Amino acid sequence: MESKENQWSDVLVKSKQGHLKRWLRLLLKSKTGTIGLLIVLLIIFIAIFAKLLAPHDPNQINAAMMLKPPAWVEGGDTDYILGTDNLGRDILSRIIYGSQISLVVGVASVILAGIIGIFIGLVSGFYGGFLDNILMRIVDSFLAIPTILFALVILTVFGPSALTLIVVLGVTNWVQYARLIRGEVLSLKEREFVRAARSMGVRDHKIILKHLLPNVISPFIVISTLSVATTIILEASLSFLGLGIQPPTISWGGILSDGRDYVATSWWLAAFPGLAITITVLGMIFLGDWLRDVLDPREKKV
Amino acid sequence: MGKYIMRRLLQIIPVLFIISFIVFCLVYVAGDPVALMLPEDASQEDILQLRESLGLNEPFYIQYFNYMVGLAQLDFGESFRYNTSALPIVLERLPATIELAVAAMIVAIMIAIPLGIWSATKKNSAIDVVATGGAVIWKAMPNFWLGIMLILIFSVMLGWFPVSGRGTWSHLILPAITLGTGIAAEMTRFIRSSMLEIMNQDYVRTARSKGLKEFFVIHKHAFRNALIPVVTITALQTSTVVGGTLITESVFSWPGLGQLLIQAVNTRDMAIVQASVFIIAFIVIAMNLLADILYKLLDPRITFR
Amino acid sequence: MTVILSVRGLKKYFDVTEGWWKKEKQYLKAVDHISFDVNHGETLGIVGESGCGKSTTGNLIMQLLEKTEGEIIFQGVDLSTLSKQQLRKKRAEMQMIFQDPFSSLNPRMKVFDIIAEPLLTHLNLSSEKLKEEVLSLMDQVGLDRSYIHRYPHEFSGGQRQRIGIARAIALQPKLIICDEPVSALDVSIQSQILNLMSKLQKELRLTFIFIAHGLPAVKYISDKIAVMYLGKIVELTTKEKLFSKPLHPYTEGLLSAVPLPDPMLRNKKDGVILEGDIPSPTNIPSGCRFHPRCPHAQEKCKNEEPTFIAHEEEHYVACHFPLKEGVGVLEK
Amino acid sequence: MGRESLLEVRNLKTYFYTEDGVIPSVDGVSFTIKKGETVAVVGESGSGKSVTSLSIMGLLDAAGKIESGTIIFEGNDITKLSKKDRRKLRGNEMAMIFQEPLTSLNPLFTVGNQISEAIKIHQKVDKKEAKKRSIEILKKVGIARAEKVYHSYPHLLSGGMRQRVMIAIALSCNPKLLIADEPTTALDVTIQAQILQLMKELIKDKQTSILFITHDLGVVAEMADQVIVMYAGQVVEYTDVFTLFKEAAHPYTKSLLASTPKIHEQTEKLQVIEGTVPNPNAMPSGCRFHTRCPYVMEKCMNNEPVLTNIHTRHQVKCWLYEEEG
Repeated sequence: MESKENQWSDVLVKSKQGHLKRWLRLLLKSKTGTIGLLIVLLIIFIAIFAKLLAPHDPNQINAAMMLKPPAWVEGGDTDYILGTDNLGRDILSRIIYGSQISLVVGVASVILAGIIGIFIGLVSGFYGGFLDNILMRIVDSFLAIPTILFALVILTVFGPSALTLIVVLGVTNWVQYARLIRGEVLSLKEREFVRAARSMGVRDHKIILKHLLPNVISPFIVISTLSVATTIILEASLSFLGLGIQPPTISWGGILSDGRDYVATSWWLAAFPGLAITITVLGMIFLGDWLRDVLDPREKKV
Repeated sequence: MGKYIMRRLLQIIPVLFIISFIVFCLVYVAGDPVALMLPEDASQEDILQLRESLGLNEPFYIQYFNYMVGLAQLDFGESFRYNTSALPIVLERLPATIELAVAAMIVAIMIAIPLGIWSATKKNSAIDVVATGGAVIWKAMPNFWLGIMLILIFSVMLGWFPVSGRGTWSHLILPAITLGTGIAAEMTRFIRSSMLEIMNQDYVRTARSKGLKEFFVIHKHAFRNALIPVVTITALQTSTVVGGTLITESVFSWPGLGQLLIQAVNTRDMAIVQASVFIIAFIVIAMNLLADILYKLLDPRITFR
Repeated sequence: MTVILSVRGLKKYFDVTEGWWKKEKQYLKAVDHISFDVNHGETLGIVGESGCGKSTTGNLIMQLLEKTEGEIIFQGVDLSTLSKQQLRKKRAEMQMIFQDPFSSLNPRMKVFDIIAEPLLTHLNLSSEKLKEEVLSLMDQVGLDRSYIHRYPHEFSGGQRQRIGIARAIALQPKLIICDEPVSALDVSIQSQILNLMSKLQKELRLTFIFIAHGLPAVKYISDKIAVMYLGKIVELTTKEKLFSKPLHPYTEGLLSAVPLPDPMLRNKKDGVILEGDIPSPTNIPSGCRFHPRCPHAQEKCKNEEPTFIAHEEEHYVACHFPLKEGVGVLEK
Repeated sequence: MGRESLLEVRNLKTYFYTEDGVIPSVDGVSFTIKKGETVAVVGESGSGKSVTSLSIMGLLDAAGKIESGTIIFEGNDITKLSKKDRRKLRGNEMAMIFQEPLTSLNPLFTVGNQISEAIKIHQKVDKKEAKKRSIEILKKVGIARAEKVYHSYPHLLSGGMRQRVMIAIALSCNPKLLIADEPTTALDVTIQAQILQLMKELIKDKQTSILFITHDLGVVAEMADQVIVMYAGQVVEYTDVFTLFKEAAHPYTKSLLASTPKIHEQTEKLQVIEGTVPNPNAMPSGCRFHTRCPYVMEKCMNNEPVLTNIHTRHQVKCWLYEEEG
């Protein structure tokens, strides 16, 4: 009987009581969770203080310093630790600056998708019926088109820019939130506390705000963390295809795309931005997995 | 069973409608293809004439109607780049994409199933740590970057496989591994967690209480049950796999739908874009339907309703 | 004694027709034409096994489900005639206590917010008055005042059920529907909750409808008991009559099936063990729906549905051949 | 009572190693089951009654470990057996039925497959023979259409039928010990009566011993020869069923009996046991029941009483009886 109460996150509740220590203890218990959080914090730090951290101007072209290998490779220059690209720009500085756009696009589009998805999921799940039917057919339609394809088409139409990218990724991602939240609402609706509220005569909007919304927040946080990770990859992929962030704005996908032609001779151009993406995404996944373990002992997969 | 499939097919109709509407809106907003279709020094008169003949001066709903009539006849318009109907061009590229996708799925399944079962049954063992760790790292790697690195190592440095193109088996290996291992990462994680969940079920305990050998407990009682969600998820991965081929094709210059599509996007050849989106959506929907039917066939508890 | 709730000919059919183009609809007849009255201040127990429709009945009375047919008259008003607004007001007069103490409280709300919710919904109290009210409710159900800012997961099942009870009595309702309120609790906790409920009933002059599958608890708390089988009430009478001289063969079988906590009575029980399974409510037997399991079934029972009538004073039964020598369990 | 003993559990301690620390679910439990005897273990949730049974079956999950103690089955300490030998006992010499008939059968295999599986392993017979025996045993557990049920999937059967199938599986190899973990709790009362009746009939002529785990005192009175009352991982009272219901000695047992509503008596007010079952990772010191005990004394708070004989075959773990013993 006791195990039954392990529904979504009794832990989050406790933290509200100021049990920060409990969170910290839970975090330290998980090695991957700690690593994940540290990576994510580090990337945020780098993005914020890019100006101070970058050793060079990332866009400064230096013909004398073209295609320098990393410092530890023969012919490398300690001034350019990770080497330079075909225009002599410092790869390290470019990667440091690239973190900004990755994070901004990743986080902003997930917030956008979350807002649309939560709203539609709540309404669809709570009211059901015809409205639900229509909304779910729309969700089906979006799911039938691969995200990257959909993003490609929209970017073609509206032209690539950071803002369109955010909107595009937000609009293509809302369906997964809508589905998740709707599913949660459907099961919450059958829980007795929601029936209790209805039997008391609590109004619909209060039920949604007080009983449903707070209970879908934890699954939302988990999936959002993982979603920022996949969105960062998606953004890089689009930039790699030349349809994402346009120069002179620096993005990891863009650096990779530039470096692709030089793979045969200068591997570091493509290798390091990819590594940066991998590490960032890894941190997000670790953090997300940990949050899922802590918030949802049922190990639900979305 | 027949009725169930019929009902599901009926459900697909509104979905196709919505997709067509979304695509139409995008094309409508994308605006005038005329500028791209005519030479730069074309006269104002030529432009007007072309617009008239393409029906671009009609109001939104008439255009939508015309477009739907075209769709009903599988007419996605003419590609101005190839000066021919778009559908045959798309269909011509399809086999290459399917070849890649199928090869990748085979790679994924061959890796994910044994790894997923092993790591679940030997939780926290060395195998588990390696498998789950590998899966997370693979999931974190951008697929196109993995492709590039594989080219760097196996084509450029070792010279084992061709850098790009399609034709022989050795052309297929790197792209299939790139895409397949990417899918395998997600699949391994999924199989592991569904195995873990099923190992805690009452009927697994019943099987043990009968004195069954652990091998049968795992492979007969647990895995058969875990297979149900796995099959479903695999079929539902179609969308991801197709999305993945777009990028993998671009990395390996694989002459499939993805390549065609990216060219079309860059040249704003909307007829090709539309046709590709439709074909892909259709494949995804068909696979999802297949997943549903498989799910119901595998699980005797579910009756066709 | 005044009647507070009358149920007349209440039906709830769920449509379970498979496929679209079948002309013949299939129904799950969860509740199939039941009628009863509840007097002010008394407890009506509703017992029955799974699929008998007892919980559906509770939800119908609470207007959590829409009825298919029939009337629910509460304090002289047919609830289906009320507007949404009027119904919301009426809800203050009837409340519910739920089965699962773990799912009946919102895990994100503190004890204070849970108990205050009905007050906030229906009354306009100042914050001090509200807090005072919540604290006195906590006293009434035996919850320590210091728990007011705790979350539900910090409590045991019994304590949670107390919170649920405090929430239910907050608006001083006339009628409380208790849907299996003790089934999920340990034996030693069950008795605490049952005692609390009968104490509150006396203090607040509450009327209870106590829905449960466990006969011992129902017997302890009820004045009258309705026995349900496959959507129908088969017998309705006072608890003394029901347990000493049941008229319906199903009631007799149900009573004799309960294992008595006294090993001396082990082989002395002369009741019958009912054969067979409970049929599915989607596929209800013809005639008397109990006839396939009834040891006394005759030809008439297979074809003709018995009516629910008063066999004696205050003793209603739906059976063609009510038992003359029904075997009860109550010691005289 | 000169019967041979089949199972002797001596000072069994089973602990669970969880992320929140070590939980002593079973803490020093001893009892004996004789051949043909039915022993009921009664207790509330968290009393350790299910864990005791899983320890005997060797079905503890990865977190659970038998810390110390011995389980002697037919003269051998089975805690010392290899995994393989342990497995050979399971389903053959000792079998188990579980609480949830709905989830205890594998949904993907037919009933026949799941019964004959056990027969095939332990009795080394071919498929045909296994099928024949399976259908026989299905008939024996009161399934009329045995042939049809043999070929059907579990989800098509009612809860009562599934529990009959579980009993059939458990009894398919004529085990010497049958462990029944709340076998009727999930069933409707009229179905429960059928299943209890069936179990009594099935063991009547075979010398099968039963370890019957339940929280329902009615079921105990109906089924048991001996009764073990467990509280917070320990045995607090151990005697025969008649003595228990007539002269229960431990305050916990007494209150439990008094707080159970009875349908065959007029009850005005139920006695209650105040407080709640203690949390297993914060057990009270001394006697574990002292926090809820109406007779609590100074001594109870810090010193743990031992299980002592107050009469022949009537053991109680309580300071109230210590001097007399």
